[in-house]
Amino acid sequence: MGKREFTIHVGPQHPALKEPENFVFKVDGEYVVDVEPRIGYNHRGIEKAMENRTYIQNLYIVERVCGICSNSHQTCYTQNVEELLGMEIPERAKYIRVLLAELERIHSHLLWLGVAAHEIGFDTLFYYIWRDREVVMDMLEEISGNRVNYAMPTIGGVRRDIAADKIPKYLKMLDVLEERTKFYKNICATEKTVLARADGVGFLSKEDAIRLNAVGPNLRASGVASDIRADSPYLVYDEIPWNVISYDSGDVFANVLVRVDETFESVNICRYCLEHLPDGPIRTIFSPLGKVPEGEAVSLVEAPRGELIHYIQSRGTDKPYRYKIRAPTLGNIPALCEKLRGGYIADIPIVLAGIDPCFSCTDRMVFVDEDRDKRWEMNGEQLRRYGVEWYK
Amino acid sequence: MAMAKELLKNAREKPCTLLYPFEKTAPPEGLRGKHVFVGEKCIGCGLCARVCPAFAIELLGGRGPKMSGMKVYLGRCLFCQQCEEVCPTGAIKLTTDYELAVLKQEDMVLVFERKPPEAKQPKKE
Amino acid sequence: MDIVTWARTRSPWLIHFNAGACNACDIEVVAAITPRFDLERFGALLKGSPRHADVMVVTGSVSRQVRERLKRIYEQMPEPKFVVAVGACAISGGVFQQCYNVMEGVDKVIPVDAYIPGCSPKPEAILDGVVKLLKSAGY
Amino acid sequence: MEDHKRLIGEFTEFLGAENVMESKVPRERRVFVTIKTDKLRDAVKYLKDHEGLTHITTITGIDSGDEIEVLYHLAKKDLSLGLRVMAPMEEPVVDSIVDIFNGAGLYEREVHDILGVAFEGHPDMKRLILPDEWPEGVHPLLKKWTLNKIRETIDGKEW
Amino acid sequence: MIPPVLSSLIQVFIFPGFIFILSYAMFCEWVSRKFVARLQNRVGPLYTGWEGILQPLADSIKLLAKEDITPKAADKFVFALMPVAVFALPLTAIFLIPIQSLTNLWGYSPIVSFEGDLIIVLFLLSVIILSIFLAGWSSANRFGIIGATRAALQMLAYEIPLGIAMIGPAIFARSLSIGKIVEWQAQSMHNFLSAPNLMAIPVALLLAVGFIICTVCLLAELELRPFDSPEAETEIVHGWQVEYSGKKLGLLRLGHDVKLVLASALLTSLFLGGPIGPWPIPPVVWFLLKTAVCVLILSNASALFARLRIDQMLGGSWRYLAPLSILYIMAVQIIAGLM
Ligand code: SF4
Ligand code: SF4
Ligand code: SF4
Ligand code: SF4
Ligand code: SF4
Ligand code: SF4
Ligand code: SF4
Ligand code: SF4
Repeated sequence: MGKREFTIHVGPQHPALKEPENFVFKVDGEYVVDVEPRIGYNHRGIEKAMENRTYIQNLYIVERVCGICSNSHQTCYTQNVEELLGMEIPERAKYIRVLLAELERIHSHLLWLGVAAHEIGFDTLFYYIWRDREVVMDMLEEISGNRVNYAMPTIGGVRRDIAADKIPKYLKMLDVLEERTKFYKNICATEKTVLARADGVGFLSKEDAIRLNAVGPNLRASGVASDIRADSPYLVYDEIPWNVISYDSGDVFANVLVRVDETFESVNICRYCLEHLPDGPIRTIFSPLGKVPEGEAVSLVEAPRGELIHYIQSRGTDKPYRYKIRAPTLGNIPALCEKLRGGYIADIPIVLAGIDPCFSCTDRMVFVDEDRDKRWEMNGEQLRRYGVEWYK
Repeated sequence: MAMAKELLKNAREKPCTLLYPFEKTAPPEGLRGKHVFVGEKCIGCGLCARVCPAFAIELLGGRGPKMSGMKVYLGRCLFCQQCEEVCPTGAIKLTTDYELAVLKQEDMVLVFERKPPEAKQPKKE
Repeated sequence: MDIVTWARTRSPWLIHFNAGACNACDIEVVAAITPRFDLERFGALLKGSPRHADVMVVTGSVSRQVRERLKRIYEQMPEPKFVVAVGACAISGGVFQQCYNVMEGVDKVIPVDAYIPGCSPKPEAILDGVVKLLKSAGY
Repeated sequence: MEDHKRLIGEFTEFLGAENVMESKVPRERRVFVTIKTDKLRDAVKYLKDHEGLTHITTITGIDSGDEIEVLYHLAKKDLSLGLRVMAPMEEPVVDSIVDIFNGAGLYEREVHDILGVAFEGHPDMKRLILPDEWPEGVHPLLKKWTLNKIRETIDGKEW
Repeated sequence: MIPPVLSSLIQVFIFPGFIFILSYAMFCEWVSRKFVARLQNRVGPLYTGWEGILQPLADSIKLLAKEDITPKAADKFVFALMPVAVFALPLTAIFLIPIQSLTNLWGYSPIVSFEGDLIIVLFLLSVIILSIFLAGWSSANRFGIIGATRAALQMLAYEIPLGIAMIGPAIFARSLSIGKIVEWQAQSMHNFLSAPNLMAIPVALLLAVGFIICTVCLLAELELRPFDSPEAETEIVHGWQVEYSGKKLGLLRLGHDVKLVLASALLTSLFLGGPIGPWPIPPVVWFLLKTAVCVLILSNASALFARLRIDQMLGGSWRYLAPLSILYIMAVQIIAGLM
């Protein structure tokens, strides 16, 4: 087949999607033979920048590693700094952080579901889901003052309180979300054209998922019930009743189910937080120009897309000595490549989207003719670009 | 079938589209938008410029009593509200004005004047 | 007003380019086409191919890796064409100013016709920017 | 905590006390150990096969002055273990563990990009995150490459 | 009385020819966009004319006034010619469909008509796909080529069921002329109303089946969801159209709109009685009403489904659509024989 294989670069440019990546596919007819990722289009040098900024400034740069998991990154960062400071944050702040984290998960999962629908060409479903996602966006905007970069966690607690008189309204909004999510679960499970595109597509076995160190919903869709919130509880996840979701079939359909069911869990966690919000202050004071004692710490958070790790090393100044971030999507790339091998070209977008909408930049491709060793541009080769997690 | 039913339902209902910019809804309270500055309150400590993560605040004339005003570069600002949070006197604040689009870079710079407290004058933007 | 200007300002087809954004601006741009905000009211459609587009919506701080692509895509768009920079990153580099891998602003690479500050701007703010751009073009 | 101490004890015994330079348990579910660089592969294999640390979260590289620390974050359900080795600044070389942890390939490439650490035995040490036209030898996370110096080198201008 | 030459010119260029069809095509695009938007709980085009009704016009003018880029690698001649073909062919086909006679308010006749014009329409439909294939292929862009190939593959799958489904009414009418088929429908409707007869039930049922098969095939012909993989945006960025810009893209879009009208007109003429109806309204009004309904049906389907993968489309077509259409044609033969 050697001669008939040609290489496609799939780069990103998706309105609905975001992170840029470039994958080189070797394809044979309509099948994918091999995949090789090239990331870094989005590499901005965040880790270096963090070494040059104060702890308070870093709060906002870390939030912008990613606009979708922004709250997870901030939570992870503040936990690290608080551990080095030996600071215990108020209970109420912990509940508010959990609430934000779960609202973010709902927004992210719905976003993902919409993008997945768009990828299989189901724009109507995409529009419905994004319309209903506005409910959670409104809630986040009202709580934090911005729709995506909430800037809520700060070193020592959270920056804004939840007004008691708004709680009944929020609870009602959660009911709406729950009901709509039920509807979408039903659609995904019954619509023939959706099933045809998701069922059995992008399979990843449990063994491979573990071997390739997959994380997050992607791992749970392959039958491994692993979730940082349960395995290594932070904030108050050990006080709140909730379940880890996992499905065994390892395909895109399982990914859908895991995310939908997690949305239900998140709605319940949010309800619990709103109903059991302890009284008290929301933050302890950290001076905006403060220094952090020497030491190192690792902080783990379950972001919507899976395990997020931050590592900090401080040398006692007002700036971190080294800050390391690894966002979940990077961890999923080896597993993703495995999922793509042997599939159809037409399934590339949905499988890519399946691990995370972080990049569904799949619609732009550059073709490379390996026989003649020449690269020609597609129309587009506009391809773009981006890179990802790398945000940093 | 569920999908077909939903389509029917939506065909009967009014679209949920907001007719922005022809009909505007009030932004939620607490939205983080454009800055205001109260020149009489500012003590020129420069904290706001120091903590700003996006280097969006520039003190004119240096810190302390020399400070004659400030520039805020909206094109850099993250609307994080950290400046408001650190300001010891509440001289700088964010409003809920979010319609900031412009056609030229220069239009994104807010220039504020600082009035020493004795000469009380209305704030300027 | 002549008919061509009329047609042009009523039919701004967009192409969205992520030049190293944090995703937040991107999802807000996408949100602007969803039912709540529905950019199609203005005749705007989101297109995948630069050949079809009139307005390029750029988000993100323009990392070195995408600089050339950004230029190439811009060149592929047929005249007349417009560029809208969405978010602090695309305007000035925003929080990523002074990072070693960013260009600090789209206008360092290609000409920009409208700026939408914010981090990230609300979908309404994006609509506001698009409308201001159309007005300046003779809407 | 007890379990973490037991793990460190057995691990030290396996590797030999002279090869384990430091170990600490800063809090529940966190362990850091520093070992001799040439024992890396033995240590990783042992931890994976005997302690069930089957997940590699990431690899962090740190420029700590005269040496480069390479910190492997291995994990299992309730433990995140930082396994640290040191590589000399002049010629940083560490053994690759891609054959033990298949998922480590990208992380090793990343550390190579940003700090210039060579991973011996990595099948495909290509550039991962830096731009194609990035100059060879500029490893941005080395402390000697300050932001200004990087800018000067790649753009010929300063801030 | 208008002199015959003038009257033919009017027929070809103004009504019910060129200008009428074009405006109607744009109207249909607007209807379809508004309707889909409504189903999606949005408002769709709104500020261009009343409720955005001039939107397709604005799009077209804008595209015509835009810079037109021909990629270096493209085959320039074919690349430039194909948009014209994609636009002109469906227009030609519409001339074969009876809409309204100029001289008689209650009369209807196609601009051109002859025995066997149904076959010509079928043939034109295939040639349109062929032009699409060449359009994509000549752009020398991989996406374009993949899209072109998919379009051709799809045609292989739906062409036979489409042909068979369209022949059904022809067998009943015992004529391959669209005009005659319309007359037959008028006649049988009239007969049925004056003397109800059980035979009409199987005939009506069969026509309904034919209508469904035909609709499905036309969705594929029009590259509407769920059969839009030749221009799948998420996979191959508008497929075969990817390199087109400016005027050529404008022509392609107009061609698509005209195709939409052609498809609805075919459905109307073959299964819904064409430009005639139970109440005395001029035929053109009937025609417009019925085609608008068909446009709604087609756009509803495209809002309701997700895109099928090309292999799923092919498999499904051979496994279900083709056998179904063969069963259908056998039943038509039997019933028509009994009559
Ligand atoms: S189909 Fe392509 S161009 Fe369209 S929204 Fe998706 S990624 Fe963007
Ligand atoms: S995985 Fe990374 S890029 Fe994706 S949403 Fe999370 S932080 Fe953002
Ligand atoms: S981090 Fe993940 S999502 Fe982001 S670009 Fe890389 S692979 Fe894609
Ligand atoms: S985290 Fe990523 S983006 Fe940041 S310095 Fe490291 S490799 Fe570069
Ligand atoms: S708060 Fe004011 S006085 Fe204190 S260090 Fe800052 S600028 Fe100086
Ligand atoms: S809101 Fe944030 S980014 Fe903007 S000026 Fe204030 S501190 Fe700076
Ligand atoms: S605005 Fe506030 S923080 Fe800034 S200089 Fe004035 S008093 Fe200080
Ligand atoms: S402007 Fe802000 S929200 Fe937008 S991409 Fe940049 S960091 Fe993200």
